[in-house]
Amino acid sequence: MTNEEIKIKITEILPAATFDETGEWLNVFVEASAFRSFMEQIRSDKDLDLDYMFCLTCVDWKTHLTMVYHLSSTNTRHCVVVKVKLDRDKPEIETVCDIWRTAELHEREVFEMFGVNFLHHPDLRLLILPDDFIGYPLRKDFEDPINMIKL
Amino acid sequence: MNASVIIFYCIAAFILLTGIVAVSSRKIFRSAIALLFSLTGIAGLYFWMDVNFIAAVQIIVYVGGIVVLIIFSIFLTQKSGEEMPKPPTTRVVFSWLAVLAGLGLIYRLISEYGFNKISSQPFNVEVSEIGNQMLSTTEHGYVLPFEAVSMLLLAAMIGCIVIALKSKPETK
Amino acid sequence: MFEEIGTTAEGDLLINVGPQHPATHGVLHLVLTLNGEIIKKVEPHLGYIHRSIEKMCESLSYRQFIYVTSRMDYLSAHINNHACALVVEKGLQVEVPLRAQYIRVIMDELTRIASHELWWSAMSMDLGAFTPYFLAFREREKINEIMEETCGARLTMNYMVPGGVMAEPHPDFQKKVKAFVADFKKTLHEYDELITGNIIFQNRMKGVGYLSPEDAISYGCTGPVARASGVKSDIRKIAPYDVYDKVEFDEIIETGGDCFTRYQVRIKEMSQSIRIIEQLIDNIPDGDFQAKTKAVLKLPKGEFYQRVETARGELGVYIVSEGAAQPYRIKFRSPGFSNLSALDHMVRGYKIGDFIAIMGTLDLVIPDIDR
Amino acid sequence: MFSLEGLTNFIHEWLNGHLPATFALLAEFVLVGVAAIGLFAVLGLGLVWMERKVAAVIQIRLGPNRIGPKGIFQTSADTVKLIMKESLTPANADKFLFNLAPFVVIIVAMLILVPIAFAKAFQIWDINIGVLYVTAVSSLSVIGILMAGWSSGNKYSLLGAMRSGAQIVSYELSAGLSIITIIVLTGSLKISDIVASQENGWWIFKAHIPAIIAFVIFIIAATAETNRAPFDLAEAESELTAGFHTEYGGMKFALFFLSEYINIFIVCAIGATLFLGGWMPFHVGHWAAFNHIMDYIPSSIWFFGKTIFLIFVIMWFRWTFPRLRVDQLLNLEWKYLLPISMFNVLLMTLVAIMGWHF
Repeated sequence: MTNEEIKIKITEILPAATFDETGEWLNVFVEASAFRSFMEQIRSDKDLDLDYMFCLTCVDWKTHLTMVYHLSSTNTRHCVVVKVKLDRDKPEIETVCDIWRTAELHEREVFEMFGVNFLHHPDLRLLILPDDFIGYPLRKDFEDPINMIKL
Repeated sequence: MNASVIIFYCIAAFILLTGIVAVSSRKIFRSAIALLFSLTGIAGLYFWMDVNFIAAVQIIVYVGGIVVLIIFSIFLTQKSGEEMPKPPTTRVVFSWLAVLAGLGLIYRLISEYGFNKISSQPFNVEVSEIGNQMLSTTEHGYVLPFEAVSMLLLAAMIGCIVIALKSKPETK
Repeated sequence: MFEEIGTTAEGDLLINVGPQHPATHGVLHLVLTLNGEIIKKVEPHLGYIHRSIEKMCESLSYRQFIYVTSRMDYLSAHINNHACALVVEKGLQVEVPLRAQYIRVIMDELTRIASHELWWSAMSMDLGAFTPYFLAFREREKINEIMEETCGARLTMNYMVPGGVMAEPHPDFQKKVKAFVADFKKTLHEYDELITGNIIFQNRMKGVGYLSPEDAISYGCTGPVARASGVKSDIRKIAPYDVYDKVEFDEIIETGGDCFTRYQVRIKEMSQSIRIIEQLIDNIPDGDFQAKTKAVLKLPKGEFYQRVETARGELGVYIVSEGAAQPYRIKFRSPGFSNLSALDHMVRGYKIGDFIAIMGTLDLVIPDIDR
Repeated sequence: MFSLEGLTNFIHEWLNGHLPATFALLAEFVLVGVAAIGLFAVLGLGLVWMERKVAAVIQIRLGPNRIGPKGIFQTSADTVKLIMKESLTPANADKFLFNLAPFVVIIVAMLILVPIAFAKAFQIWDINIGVLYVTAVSSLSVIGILMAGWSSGNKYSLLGAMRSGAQIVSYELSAGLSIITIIVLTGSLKISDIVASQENGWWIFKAHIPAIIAFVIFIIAATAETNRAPFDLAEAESELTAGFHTEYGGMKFALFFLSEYINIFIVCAIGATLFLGGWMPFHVGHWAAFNHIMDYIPSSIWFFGKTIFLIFVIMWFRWTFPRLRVDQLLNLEWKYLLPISMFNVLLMTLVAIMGWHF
């Protein structure tokens, strides 16, 4: 599928979605409120067939957080990047780990590194950091005077 | 007192001591181990008496078989590491009474029996003799009890298999 | 963290495999819920060697950060570096000279063979066979020697730089690689004789740890794990980089989905790697080994993503650039992390011995998971 | 012909000539005890060194080669290291049983040594139930392992002990049955009788196929009973770290380690005695001259040669095969080895009754 076809398809599913085509793949911006049903629909859509999530991460833009989901189809090999802006003070988003199982560990990682709260995640605990750790290491304002390497 | 008697008293003391530990220990695993040593001591007594075959069978059946079975069932069912609760006082009193009654009874029997000295010839039975007796159909043959025990064991084995089969679908 | 020790409410045994355990090959901590010998659940506890490489990279320049990535999946250090070099080149739109591309691919494939050999030896040792360890290390040593001559290091090579490779390969490079290839073809046969055909080994592996194609995709499994379940996931075929589109090789796809299939996929991949090396080693073109780049690299504002196929699967490097000399945000999508997430699904209902076999065929490298 | 018979007789007579009977007996006890412990030490050191060298040859490396010529003192140095180590007892262990277990294991190993004929007329006690005694006492060694596993208070140890218990109890059956196949032929349990019955040929050659089947089963069962790879599930270090002896260190670990090697020696000695003629030289029916030449090799060399060959075979297994899974291990015993060996006993009985053996 070309980017144009994907755009048409996605606009059918969610008219409010906006696009950005500057990168390698098509970027889709979605509101957090519409996010969950949008993801369900693009997963189950026969033409889009985005069955493979190869990357899930978050970017801290200092004013807000952006969740980035890289999705791909194992049959037709087109890729779509879904981005969701989150409030930095109270980042909350629905989980997708029942749609793509790989998201479970990735979401836990994002949870502890960025403090994003994934609603309805079955087991949202610290995965990597020690249990008594305070702070979100991958946020831009995180400072650790002892362990951080600065050049 | 010669070496033989000293060895006898050593073995006897060992059996009694481990026996006491077996009934008095409050950790069930320790009891089982003490029971095991007690049974091994009895096998040692048989060796001392030169009835080697019985001694070996004692070890195979009781130590190798039954006690291992007991230990396994302890592993599988009991919380083997924890101390058991202290028994109630009435139970302690009555068990002491039972022990004393048993001691009195046995002491009476022994003193009445009055062991007569038998010849000091080494008591040596060929194993083949035992085998022949076991399967002989003559007046003093043991084939009937032997076969009856075999049937019992077979029934027990089949029972075990049936019990084991039942739990199979659960565990996948 | 250790309150799990003990038993669960249902009376199941909880045991900690790791952080120090012979079968995890590193500091991986897994909590197993056992009913007798049957595994009911596996829960990973990560982070024992987490160095936060992603955060570290945010303060390193585009030339520097590549060297940190050798320490992620240290068994395919070349391929990690390759991915980083490629993503920087993508951002700068640099054309890499053909000579460098050839050398890079040969190095990648040698690394893949070395990594698979280490996997083979370690997995055999997990299953209780000790001798394969030494057989595989004998061959791996030859690769390490080649690496050492050319890159100056044996494990964390740091040979790839944005725009090409760091230096000319050693004059003996071609000769040695060819000698190794000729040797290795015979040795691969020896491996099969020793382990693959062994009846105990086959009984341990066949039908164990089944992973269906749907699950493999859903759990994001890549590399040999996915390919053994019949999922096409080889990035070298899907999105060829450097000269992978010019060489002939097969993507090994098997449909068994069990441990033995995963084992076979890796063994066959080694011979495919040999095939790639054979096609390239005699035809390395003349020319520069490095494209001309500026002293200080600055990627334009934007997002760049590069996927490569490491020995363990798909490695993704995601860079968000604000136009500075350092990346604004960098994310490594490591194959081990996703493959690990399928572990719980795969081992349920199997025995401890099977768990070891499944762990072995997942081929986890802990720094790759923890980053 | 050189024989140890003269030596033992000389010591016996000298002691009885110079001391009263009780003290002579006591002195003999002490002598035998010291000899047995000495043999333990030598066997332990020698077999560990041998294992390392065998492993090295199989794995294309050199093995120990620094301490002494060909590294023969390496194991002694290791022993010194183990003795000097602090012996730890875990806090939540059952301290008494934890410390007792290694001694139980080693004492049991020592007890099995009793009826083994090391050379012609060189035996501690030619007990009339020789082989049965060995089977009986060897079943005690499982107790030591169960004790060690339970009292450590470690779940790996407990799992290892459970596995080991199930394994040893199961494999005792087929080991016993394969021993019985030879007893059927000899008609005696006495070790000296069994050896004497092989004067004109070893049973493995004389009794055709059933003896070979029994031998193979015996070797498999022996490997399993001594917890050796590919049946080393009790310690399976990639699964259970070190199984039942995870918590042991220093000399207590060394005792477990030693008893493993002593047990290997013992089962191989029994195997050599039953199937390969014990100390009996290699004789072929009517070749008088050949038999005469063979007689010139001392009987102790025959015995140790055969035993060490079997030990080598068991070591060869260890460094070649992957480990079985626990259910496969029990399947192998109960579904294959046990029925085969039961059938084999019947077959051997038939052979013995019909006189088909040589």
